[in-house]
Amino acid sequence: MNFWNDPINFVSVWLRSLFSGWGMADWLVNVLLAVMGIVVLIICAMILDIMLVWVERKVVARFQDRFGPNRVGPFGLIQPFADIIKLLIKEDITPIGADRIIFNLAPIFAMTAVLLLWAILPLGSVIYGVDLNVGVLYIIATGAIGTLSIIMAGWASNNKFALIGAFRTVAQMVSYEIPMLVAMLIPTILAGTMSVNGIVQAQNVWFVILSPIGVLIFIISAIAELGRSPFDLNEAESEIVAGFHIEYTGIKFGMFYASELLHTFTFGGFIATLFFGGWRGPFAETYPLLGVFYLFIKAMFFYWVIMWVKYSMPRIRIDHMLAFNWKFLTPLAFVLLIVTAVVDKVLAQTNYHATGLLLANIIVGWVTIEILRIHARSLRKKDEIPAQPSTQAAHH
Amino acid sequence: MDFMQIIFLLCAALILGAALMVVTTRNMIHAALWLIATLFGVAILYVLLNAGFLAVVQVVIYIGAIAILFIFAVMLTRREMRDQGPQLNNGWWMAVLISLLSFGGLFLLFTNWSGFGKMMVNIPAGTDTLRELGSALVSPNAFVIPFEVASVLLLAALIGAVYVSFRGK
Amino acid sequence: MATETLIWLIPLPPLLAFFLIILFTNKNKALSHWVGVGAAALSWLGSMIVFIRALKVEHLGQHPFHSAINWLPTADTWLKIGVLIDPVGAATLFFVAWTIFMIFIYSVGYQNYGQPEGDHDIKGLPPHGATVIDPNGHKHKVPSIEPMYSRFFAFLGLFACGMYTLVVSDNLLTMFIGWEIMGLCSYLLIGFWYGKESARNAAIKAFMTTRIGDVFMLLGIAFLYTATGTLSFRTIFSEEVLRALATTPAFFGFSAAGAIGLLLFIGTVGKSAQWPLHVWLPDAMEGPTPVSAMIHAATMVSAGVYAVIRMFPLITADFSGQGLTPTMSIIAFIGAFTALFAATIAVAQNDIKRVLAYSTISQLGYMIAALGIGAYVAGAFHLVTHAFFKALLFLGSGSVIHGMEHGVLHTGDHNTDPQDMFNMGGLRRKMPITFWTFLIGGFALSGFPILTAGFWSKDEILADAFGHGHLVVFIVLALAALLTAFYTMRQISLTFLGEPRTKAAEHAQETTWTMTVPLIILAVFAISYGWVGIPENFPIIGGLIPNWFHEFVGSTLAEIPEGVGFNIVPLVTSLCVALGGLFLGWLVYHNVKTDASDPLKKPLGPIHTLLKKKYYFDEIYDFLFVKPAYWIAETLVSKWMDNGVIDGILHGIAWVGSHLGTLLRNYIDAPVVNGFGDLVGEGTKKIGASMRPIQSGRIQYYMLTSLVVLIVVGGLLYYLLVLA
Amino acid sequence: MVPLSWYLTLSAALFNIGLFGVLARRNAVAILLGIELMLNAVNINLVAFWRYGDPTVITGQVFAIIVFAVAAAEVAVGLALIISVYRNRSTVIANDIDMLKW
Repeated sequence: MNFWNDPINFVSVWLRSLFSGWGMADWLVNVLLAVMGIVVLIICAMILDIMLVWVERKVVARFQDRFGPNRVGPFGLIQPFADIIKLLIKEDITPIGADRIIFNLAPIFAMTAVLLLWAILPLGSVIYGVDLNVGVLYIIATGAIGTLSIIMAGWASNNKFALIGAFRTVAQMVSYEIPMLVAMLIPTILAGTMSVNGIVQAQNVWFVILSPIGVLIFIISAIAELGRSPFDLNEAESEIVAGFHIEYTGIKFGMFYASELLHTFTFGGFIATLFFGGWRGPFAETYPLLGVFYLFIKAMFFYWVIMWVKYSMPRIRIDHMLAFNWKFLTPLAFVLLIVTAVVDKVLAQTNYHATGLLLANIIVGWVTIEILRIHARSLRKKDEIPAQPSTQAAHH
Repeated sequence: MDFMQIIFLLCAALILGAALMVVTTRNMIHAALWLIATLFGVAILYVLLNAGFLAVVQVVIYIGAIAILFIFAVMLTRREMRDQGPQLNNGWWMAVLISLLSFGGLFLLFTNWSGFGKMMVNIPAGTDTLRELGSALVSPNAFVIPFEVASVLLLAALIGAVYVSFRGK
Repeated sequence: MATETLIWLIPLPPLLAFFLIILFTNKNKALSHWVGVGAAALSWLGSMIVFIRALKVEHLGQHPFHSAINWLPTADTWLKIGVLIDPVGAATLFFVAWTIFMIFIYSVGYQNYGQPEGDHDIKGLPPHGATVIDPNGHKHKVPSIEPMYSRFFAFLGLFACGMYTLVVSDNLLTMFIGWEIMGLCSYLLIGFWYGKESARNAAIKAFMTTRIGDVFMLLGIAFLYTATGTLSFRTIFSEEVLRALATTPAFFGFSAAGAIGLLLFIGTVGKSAQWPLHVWLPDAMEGPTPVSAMIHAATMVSAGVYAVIRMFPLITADFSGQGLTPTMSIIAFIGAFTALFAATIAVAQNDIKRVLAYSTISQLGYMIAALGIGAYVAGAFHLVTHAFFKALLFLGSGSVIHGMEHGVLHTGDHNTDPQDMFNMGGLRRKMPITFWTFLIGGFALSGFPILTAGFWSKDEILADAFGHGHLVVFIVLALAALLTAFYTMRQISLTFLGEPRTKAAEHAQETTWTMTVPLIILAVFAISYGWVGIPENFPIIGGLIPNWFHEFVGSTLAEIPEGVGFNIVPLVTSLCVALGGLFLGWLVYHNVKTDASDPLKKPLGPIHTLLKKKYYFDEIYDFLFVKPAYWIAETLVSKWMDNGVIDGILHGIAWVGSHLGTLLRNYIDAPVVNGFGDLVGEGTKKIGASMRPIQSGRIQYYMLTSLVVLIVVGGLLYYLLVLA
Repeated sequence: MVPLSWYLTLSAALFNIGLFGVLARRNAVAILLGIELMLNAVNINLVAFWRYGDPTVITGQVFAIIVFAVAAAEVAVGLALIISVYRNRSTVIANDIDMLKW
């Protein structure tokens, strides 16, 4: 076996022989290798994160018909490093009355939550941290940690706006976890496993074709989970200044910022992995590094989609946000789950499996749209009823 | 003293320490956070026991839902940041006594039990415990009834909680 | 429709009318009387159909129309009720239907339908008239409509229902039911103007008096039922039952048949106002005139006689042909006596309706006497004829009174009694139709020879009485007939002949067609109905018309009674008494001047007063029964028995009880029971108070306690189970 | 390797710490925290017994999951109660919430 077919294993075998050659204990070698792998992965992620800052700024500039960073280095490529330096040398303020420990722990947790996700993200056929057999749940679990970080931040800042932001975040995340989980169960059902890599393996047909609506639900709830516009209520600048990270400065703020960007990208990656065949592509089996490339492309694409949504949609009201989740998204997700499960069972081992699922999704979608239309019509009717000014006056 | 034992001892220390902090710390938010720490430790224990699914579920449910709820409750039931005044009531020494007694009792019982010093057996190859768990939860001749009952219980709790804490318009 | 079904249906329409009017239409007078009259017409139509079909049947007596259904389950058999139309029933049905129908129509006019509401009429009093203003501004007082017009028709309907039930029923029970319904209705109708004291009393009197008879009748029915186990006529009248009844002795030498017959007959005495229970009938005149006609001519009193006719086979069960049985002789005696007795009273009455009332009594006496001597057909015949002409007379008198009232209202002097014959006179010119019809009725009543119905029926009775050699009865009845003719003529002449004696009489005027038409119709019957019963062997005209009635009605009995052979004596007698009586009456009363007292006063003297006072019967009864009854009720029962004895006992018991209670309370309840209860209560309270601190309401202490217990117990158990 | 005894001891200790919390803390929320600790101790036991017994019989994990469900329900209702009590009496001190006596 050569490097190109199985790079990680190749490297690990080499290192293992090296270390044991130095006369280390086995378990020590394992630990060392694990640590090295983690470190490498984290470093890659961080560097990518730094680049993401640039991407973000460029894209938003384009969306807003500007140039964006273009002074420092070619295309302003060096700009993010300048930003980081700036953040690092800023004064690190901890507000009086803040709960110091928690205040400092929060951004670390935020970053951790994102990095933990990378542990199960399969970059290539054989390139992944661990192949957890409960990967899908794991994603939610890390989301929980993200939530925790935000609420810690919000509470520890000893600041109203921060607290409100935290509350909002928690409400939002706890609610949107549900449709997200349900949406992730669809690929689980289709693939018959919860391990993310297994799901990728199973995607001879991209699951987006088998369950387009599932994809939509997942993307929407992912955006909410990330707390990006139109669901960026936790840092609604116009209402609660900056929400949970209002009191943060310097690198702590930077960590929140970075974690958000990386989180977004990661979720792009997961969208790609769960529904768009992950690292699969021509020759990805034989040359895993190609798979990494494919995944990067797809993830970038969805990162860009999320940005697109963010910069083209206004923020929605909190009650609307919750109502949208509880009254529309969750029921739809459950219906879709049930339909998918049934159809999948019925049509298993037939040639109509894919088409049947697609049809089922189309029908579900159509019905949903019909229901929404009827509802909207009735609402409009209610509004059209003319209000008598006299009674109005009487009321006021 | 092998690797497993070290890890076990570490997270046992984490668990017990955090738990002690939970029951003793003055600041309720800290208590909640310490609880989270404990739960993490327990999750790690699950992993050590090859119950990965439970570990993840532990994190999702306990940390992602329950602990968050606790923090909420603490925030909603306080006036200012710090909790001053004693957090233990007058009968705390009694409580200590009882706890120690019962611990002693339990330990006594354990020690007199034959299977106390039992060692871990290897999971036979080719048994996917996760798959088994899943099928056990939904197979009629296993635990489908308790499972459904639990779900109903959850629904009831949900409705009850909403009703209890609903502030009429 | 099958005849039986039809018969079933006959009593229904009036009943429905009753409920309809009472429940729904009573607000609307016109609708009410249409319902009433319509119902009467339906029943009339049904009756006529039944009658005609009955005529068509050969030997109706042997196979009458009869149908019965199970009604009450009695032990192992059923008490059947049903309908029966045999010849007698048919004949009765005929006149009942006609008279009732006529009376309904008549009532419309009599209760002043179409007149304005009275000025100050109130319910329960006769209408006092209303003032109308004619185009040229003159005020007129005109009769006003009866305030309780609808109610009147409702009651009439119920009454008619009762009568029809009685006639068509095939057993004593339903017959008795109809009988009682009529009793109730007569009470209601006599007391129709309950505002008047006299009306109230009359109603109560009638009810109580007839009640006496009814009780006995019920006894008779019970006796019959116990004796035979059935109440159905046909089974009772079967040979063997009758013989059995005739042979079984009852009491005082009566056979069972006789005893039952007697008891039933007493019921009749009450209903048909025979002496000594006649007193209610004259007072019953308090009711509106159609009611009088209804009760005294058409229905109730006839019902009494009808009952006797029905029971005739039973009464005569042990009648061998000569020598009356005790029952029959009693019946004959009472009948004859009543006939004479009532006639004598009638002579001295001035109230036009009272005269008729007493004449009714005496005529009923006639019938009863006839039946008593076994003259079955004659009795039935007289019943029918009498029904017609007496109805005619009552309605006529009603018409007269109406006319008089009109006059009274017109002149407006309210102290002239419109019913007193001495206030009338010369009405023949004012109200010709009434006059002629009344004349016909009167002549029929007094048995004007050949022409009128009354003659034939009376003559037959007399002939029977003479023929069977009951001379006493014959003479008495002859006397009664004489008196009848006399007071009838007196009435006619006082009312219609001579000159008007009062302003009211001068301004009296003919009544509306609704009243006169019935008069005319009834007058026709009053004349013609007699001709169906002319004996064949009557000189000259005998046999011109076959004696249909005799054949027809006679066929009801097992063996058709022989018509008595012709004898000149009774014929002459009846001729004499009738014509003589009429002549005398005319002679005495044909011109009585204004404010003249009764010409008979002087010659008779105290006797006249006696008669006028009706032999003081009311007073005697008042003294004998009413006063004692009051005394018993108030003094004996109420004051002595009730207040004295019973209350005394009760008070004693109460006294003892209360004292005993006090004793128990003070010496047992308070110290022992309460003490115990308080002890328990207080004890519980104390214990609770001492226990209270344990329940601190603090979960943690609870938990602590429970855990302590748990650990202790657990340790103990462990020690016992494992270590030991 | 780790013997079962360690797990049992650990869970017993955890359980009693939770018990202490339940008994001694004044704050009602803290009492609930203690209960959570006890539940976790129980879960540890369940899973340990599963693992050290026959791993192919999954009962222990199932029980653990059901305990999760119960815990979630208990927390939801308990906290709701506490919050509504706080609204009415503006206290969460367990000893002050003693309306339920005679």
